[in-house]
Amino acid sequence: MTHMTMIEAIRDAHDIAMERDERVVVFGEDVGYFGGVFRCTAGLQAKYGKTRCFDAPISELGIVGAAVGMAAYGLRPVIEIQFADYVYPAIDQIASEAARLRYRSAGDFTCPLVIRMPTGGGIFGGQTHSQSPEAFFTHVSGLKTVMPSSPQDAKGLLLAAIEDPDPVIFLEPKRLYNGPFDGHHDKPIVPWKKHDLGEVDDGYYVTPLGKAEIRRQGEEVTILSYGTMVYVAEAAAAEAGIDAEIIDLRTLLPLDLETISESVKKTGRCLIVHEATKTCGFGAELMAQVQEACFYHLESQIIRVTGWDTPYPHAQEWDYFPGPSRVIDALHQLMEN
Amino acid sequence: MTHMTMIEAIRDAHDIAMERDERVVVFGEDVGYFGGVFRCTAGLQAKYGKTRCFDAPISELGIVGAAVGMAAYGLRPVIEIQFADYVYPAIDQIASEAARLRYRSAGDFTCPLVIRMPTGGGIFGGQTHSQSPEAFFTHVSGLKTVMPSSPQDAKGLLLAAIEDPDPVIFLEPKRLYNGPFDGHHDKPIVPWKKHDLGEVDDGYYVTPLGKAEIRRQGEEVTILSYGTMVYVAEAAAAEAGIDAEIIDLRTLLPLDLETISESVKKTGRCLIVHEATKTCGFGAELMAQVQEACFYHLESQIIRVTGWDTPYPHAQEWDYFPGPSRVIDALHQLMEN
Amino acid sequence: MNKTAPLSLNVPEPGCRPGDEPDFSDFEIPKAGAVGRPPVDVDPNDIRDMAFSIIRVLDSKGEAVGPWAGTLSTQELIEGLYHMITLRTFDARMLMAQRQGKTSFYIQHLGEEAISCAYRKALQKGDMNFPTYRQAGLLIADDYPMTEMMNQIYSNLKDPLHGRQLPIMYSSKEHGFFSISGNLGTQFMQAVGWAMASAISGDTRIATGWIGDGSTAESDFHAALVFASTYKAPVVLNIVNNQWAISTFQGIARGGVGTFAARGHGFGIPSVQVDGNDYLAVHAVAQWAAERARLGHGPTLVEYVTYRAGGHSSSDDPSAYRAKEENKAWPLGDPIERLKQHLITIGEWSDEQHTDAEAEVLKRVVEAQKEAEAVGTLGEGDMPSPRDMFEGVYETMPPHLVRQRQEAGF
Amino acid sequence: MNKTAPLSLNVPEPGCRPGDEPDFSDFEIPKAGAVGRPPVDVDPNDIRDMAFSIIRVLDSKGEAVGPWAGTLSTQELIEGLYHMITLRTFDARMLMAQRQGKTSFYIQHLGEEAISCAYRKALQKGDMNFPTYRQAGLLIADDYPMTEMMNQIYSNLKDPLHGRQLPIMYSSKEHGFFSISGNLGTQFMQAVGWAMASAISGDTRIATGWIGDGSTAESDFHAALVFASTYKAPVVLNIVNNQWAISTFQGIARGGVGTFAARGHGFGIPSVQVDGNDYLAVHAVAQWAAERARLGHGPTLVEYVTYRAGGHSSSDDPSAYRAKEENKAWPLGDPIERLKQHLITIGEWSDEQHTDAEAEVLKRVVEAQKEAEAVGTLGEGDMPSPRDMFEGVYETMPPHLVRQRQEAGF
Ligand SMILES: Cc1ncc(C[n+]2csc(CCOP(=O)(O)OP(=O)(O)O)c2C)c(N)n1
Ligand SMILES: Cc1ncc(C[n+]2csc(CCOP(=O)(O)OP(=O)(O)O)c2C)c(N)n1
Ligand SMILES: [Mg+2]
Ligand SMILES: [Mg+2]
Repeated sequence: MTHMTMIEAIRDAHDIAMERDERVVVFGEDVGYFGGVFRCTAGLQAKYGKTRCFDAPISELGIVGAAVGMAAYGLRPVIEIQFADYVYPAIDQIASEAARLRYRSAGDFTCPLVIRMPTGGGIFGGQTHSQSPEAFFTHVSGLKTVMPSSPQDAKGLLLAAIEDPDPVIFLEPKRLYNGPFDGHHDKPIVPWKKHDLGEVDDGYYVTPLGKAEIRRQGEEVTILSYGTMVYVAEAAAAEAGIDAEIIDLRTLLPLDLETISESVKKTGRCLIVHEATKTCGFGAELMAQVQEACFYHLESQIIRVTGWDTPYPHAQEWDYFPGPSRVIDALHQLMEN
Repeated sequence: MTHMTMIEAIRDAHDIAMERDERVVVFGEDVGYFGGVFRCTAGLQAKYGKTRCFDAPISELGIVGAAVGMAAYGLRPVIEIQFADYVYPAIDQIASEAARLRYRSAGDFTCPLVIRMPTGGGIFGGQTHSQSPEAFFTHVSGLKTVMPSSPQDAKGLLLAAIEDPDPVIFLEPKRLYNGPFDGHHDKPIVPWKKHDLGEVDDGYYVTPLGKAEIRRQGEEVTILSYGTMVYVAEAAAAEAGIDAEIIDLRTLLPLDLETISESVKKTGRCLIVHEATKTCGFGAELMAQVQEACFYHLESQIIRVTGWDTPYPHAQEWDYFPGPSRVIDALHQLMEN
Repeated sequence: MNKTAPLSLNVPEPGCRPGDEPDFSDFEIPKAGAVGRPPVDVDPNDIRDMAFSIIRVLDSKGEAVGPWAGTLSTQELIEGLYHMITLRTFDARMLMAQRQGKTSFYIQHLGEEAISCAYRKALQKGDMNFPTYRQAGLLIADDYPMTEMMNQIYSNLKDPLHGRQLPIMYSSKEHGFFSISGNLGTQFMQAVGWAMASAISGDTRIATGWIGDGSTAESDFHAALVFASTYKAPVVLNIVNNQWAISTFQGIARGGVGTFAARGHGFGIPSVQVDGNDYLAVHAVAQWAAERARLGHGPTLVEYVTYRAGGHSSSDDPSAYRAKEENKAWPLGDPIERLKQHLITIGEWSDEQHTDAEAEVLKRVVEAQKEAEAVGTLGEGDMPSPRDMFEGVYETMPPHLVRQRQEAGF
Repeated sequence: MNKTAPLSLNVPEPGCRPGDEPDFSDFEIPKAGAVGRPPVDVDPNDIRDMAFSIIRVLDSKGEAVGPWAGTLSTQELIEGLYHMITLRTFDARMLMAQRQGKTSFYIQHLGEEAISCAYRKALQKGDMNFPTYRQAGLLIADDYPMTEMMNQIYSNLKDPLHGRQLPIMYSSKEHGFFSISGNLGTQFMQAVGWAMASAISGDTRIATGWIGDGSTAESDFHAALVFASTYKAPVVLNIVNNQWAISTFQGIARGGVGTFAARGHGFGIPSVQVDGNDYLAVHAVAQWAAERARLGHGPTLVEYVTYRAGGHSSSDDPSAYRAKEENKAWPLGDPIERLKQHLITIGEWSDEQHTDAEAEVLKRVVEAQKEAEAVGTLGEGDMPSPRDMFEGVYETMPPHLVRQRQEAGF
């Protein structure tokens, strides 16, 4: 076990994957010599050479399109979109191409690739460095969508994603890169290096896709969350003094409905927390599935705490960000019903 | 009143808008001389000249990007994406630019434009001529999303969309272009010209955005639907002999929650029907909002009948398309609960 | 501040519309044999003119002339003629089948047969094409079974794509034919990615991207040129300029430059135009470009000048937007006629042999068709199972799809 | 089938990395005055070389020479010098304010001041720029109030953008400055759309698109060239090549062609390179290109050759990826120094005057800063209301946002 930041854990996963499998190639904007603006690929070019880790032109379309061709060839591209906010130019190559290649060719060609991207706000990044676009991906049949919340999971899930035979969207909650953030923006964070959850298994291991993790056992209410919001949920439940069962989804699609519905059936109450805008966010789908699976066990209506339906503002960051106080209010509301 | 197909009604709306307001310009792939592959813009170039209705290069990005610039200038572009399946190359210009221009410039620049696109399946178009991408748009703050189900609404909603000060996504259920389709693909359709609903008011009128229409009053269950699925729902309810209240949403965003919740509170039951894939489809949001607004009135869980979570297949079209028999089953299931 | 005259928008128009007299008189056609054949490691700056001229081998007398002649034996030319006749016959039968309701959709190659048929012969086994919907000659010329193609078109039980894809959206890795996408342009960039992968892997295989004149306006075209130029990818980038993009003439995509090939100049990519209706010229240029890629000289941009003699697809009636006679006025002629004429000119073919060949091909196509129809046509006979609709979205079916499949009752 | 050697991937590298000696010796710099000045209705084919040369006016002695000299009076040059000093001073103060935690983010122009400052002077009132984040000189040179810019940077109560946007993402319709997008490239295409709208409307106003060297790889760049070429839009398309895109040197975007300007050749668009550190050259070329647009001759593609002397943004430390000394080795010098030198050479300026000007400018910048800071800095003092966060998503707030605003308690 080694203490690592989430950045180091991601880098370690790349390193191990490149070492084990020479089909793994890594590219994207600034990922080569410099090692990425968040340094997640630092050192890889020096170690594996320029043809396995290199800078790409600023064309998200080109980066994903090249990766689709490479994956069809037989390589295992792992590519970085510099911020999730910049994935839109590549949506066609992702949704129409990567996601459907296996299906439309009846398996003649496949598309094992991983598209990594830093996601979410809380860093005063304004509307173009803060978005959480997961719902765009979870609506596309043929994609898997993953978001880790700890260095250990980041490494294990990334290794699993790289080995997956299908395209995986790998969303990295950038607010967690250096340490857990519980939404109390006025307090300093504990860096991963000094945090229990900063301990990462050495060497190769995988954290399987499609499996949620129960971060806290509880009886009164189930909180469904992922990424940064897991810590916000933990803090809020603790402060509210409510015995919440907190589930970190880890993989949004395929969703671990079993773990979710077992919990909701037990608690009878469900709160969903995410950072993305509300309307048609992933929380809507969670609400629908919980309702479909647990309707007769629900003692209260399900509540969503999410980002507001506005672009991500700059100055009003903490009014936008769904922090502990909104989660606490929702928990109280749920318990009163 | 004149009998019109939906195509003619859309063309008429263009004609009236161009006549009334010289800021209205129309362009897109094949929309100029030829008048569009579905002929929705036929005759406009001849009448208004090449600089107000013209062919565009095959670049959805360019078409929307040009329209954003034109709208910022002060024109009112109405553009066609040849099939909704081909909108993805333009998603960045839509979601990052058109949708956020007013907000990010604090009203210094605005973006009144209409993006029309034929949507939905049922025409053996395979995976690239059949998609229903509405949930991509309804997740984006700053867009309005509209889908008419009759010639009268198509004309009135399009005129309202063109006058709207903000960007509007105008989805045209292509299976309804020539007549209503209730999912009984083995029976011939009644063309609009011979159908009561084919009657369209002459001249200028608007059908306001944000207002649903109750297509059928009923007491037992509320069916929420839009586009082609309205007719499927009608047929299914009639065949099942269930007294359904059928709501045609017409505008998905802003959603007419008032009409919806009034109805669900009355019936206590709710069925949602759409053609798009299920996971993170617009039905999830409807389910969430109905649950949020009517939880204590629900006598049964809400059910979604949707397209499956696969790309739209060719040969298996009628197994994919959510036809009357699936809706009937769902209605029975709802009534049994 | 001087007041200037009001601005106005330039909207290019084709030379003729329905009712007009077709007129190609300002379409300059260089003499066959006139364009030089540079070495494969040529500096792109030295062959700038080649984007504005047209490489042609067959002259008006049917003679093969100039430095690009001679890449094929008589035997190979006769084989090529057979391929083109086969493609044309196949198209005619399938278009008819579509009209008869045996399938939903069809796209033919009328007038463009030389391009994909000759191109395929310049490739090696293992090379990969990223085609559009108008290069079925790549399969025909590689002896892909016609029955398989028809099974796909009919979406029957033996359709290799299990009924999932629109007719003619073939896929065959074995035959170096990447799964066709309905979304224009996307495959052009992927071809570059595949080629980069080959280079990364120290392989010797090359890729070919295909795109239509209209689709060069798409973003993928640009991305492909950027990546191909930067990484010197072993790829041939083919633009098939058949003058039309559905109802839109090529001038709308091309804008204020003479040719599509010229787009390569902004990227330092050697760029040439070739007579797409000249089987010999297409083959010679293809061989040159493929050799460039294989020897590590990087990408080549090739524009094939041709004419879409038929409708865009089975859903299209071109008489609504272009003069019917335009087809006949097209100055580069018909690729089959021209190769036939050449073979006759050099004394290796005759009208009788041609008639016999047509009959022989028709027989083979009809046989393949019977075989495919015995399995089924769209909605008739043996069809892929609806159950299959849920397969192959992922390698392993995730729980939500299993649930949906069960709900669907399969 | 010959077995060929294994392929390999070409990955371009910059001339120097940290630890290397900067070396620009293979960067050919044409003599000032050497490039001709064609008429504005020139045939693009006749000026192909201009994409591979560099238009320069100021020579090494500070003399203004050649056919592009003489577009500005001494008075205007002094004004221009003031603008550049102002921009540099503004940048230094705001970068410091960012370091002091008064705002979250800043982007400076160090070394690139001439481009936006001189360009603005070639435009007319009503023309519209579609800038990137590195053209604040367009505002400075148009006398947009610095306090307003700072209010935006500080996201305070008087921020014209209500705190919604990242610092420096200004917007001013009145000053012909389109709202900056954080998404690279998008505005390049929009500029063409705006220009088309002007032409459609029979207006006389023109648009200018701005893009960085790295961002030319984006799809919007291609779309902009396609549309500008086809519709002959009255637009100037400006590429600011400052050699770097964050840590990525320009060769990754440029690939195998010598210049970015050359990209225009594939579109029949007149394309020129200009010394971006030469205020006089920038102005002269801008005026020429703007005149072309205004007189209906359509688009021009201009590449400004310059060097990003500072970090990419306040979040960037360039010493991690390029040699620190590269900045000093940059052969085109510093734009302020060069204009100063010119004015001294022609006897219109002195070192003392320059020092005074710097002090005067600093005073004005500091005053503006005080005024802005009296309102507030990020998170301190008077801030935009959180309530405002819900406004302006649509013209009229729809019911769901009203509900959300109420839920938020504002
Ligand atoms: C992204 C996208 N936009 C639009 C279409 C609709 N479409 C299909 S074919 C076609 C014309 C293509 O013309 P061209 O590239 O010249 O190829 P050709 O059909 O002439 O071979 C269009 C617009 C599409 N399939 N994909
Ligand atoms: C679509 C998109 N992709 C990536 C980024 C991240 N990014 C911001 S600036 C930048 C480099 C831009 O370089 P260049 O175009 O040369 O402009 P410069 O910063 O040198 O002025 C990158 C990659 C972005 N903002 N938008
Ligand atoms: Mg074409
Ligand atoms: Mg740059």
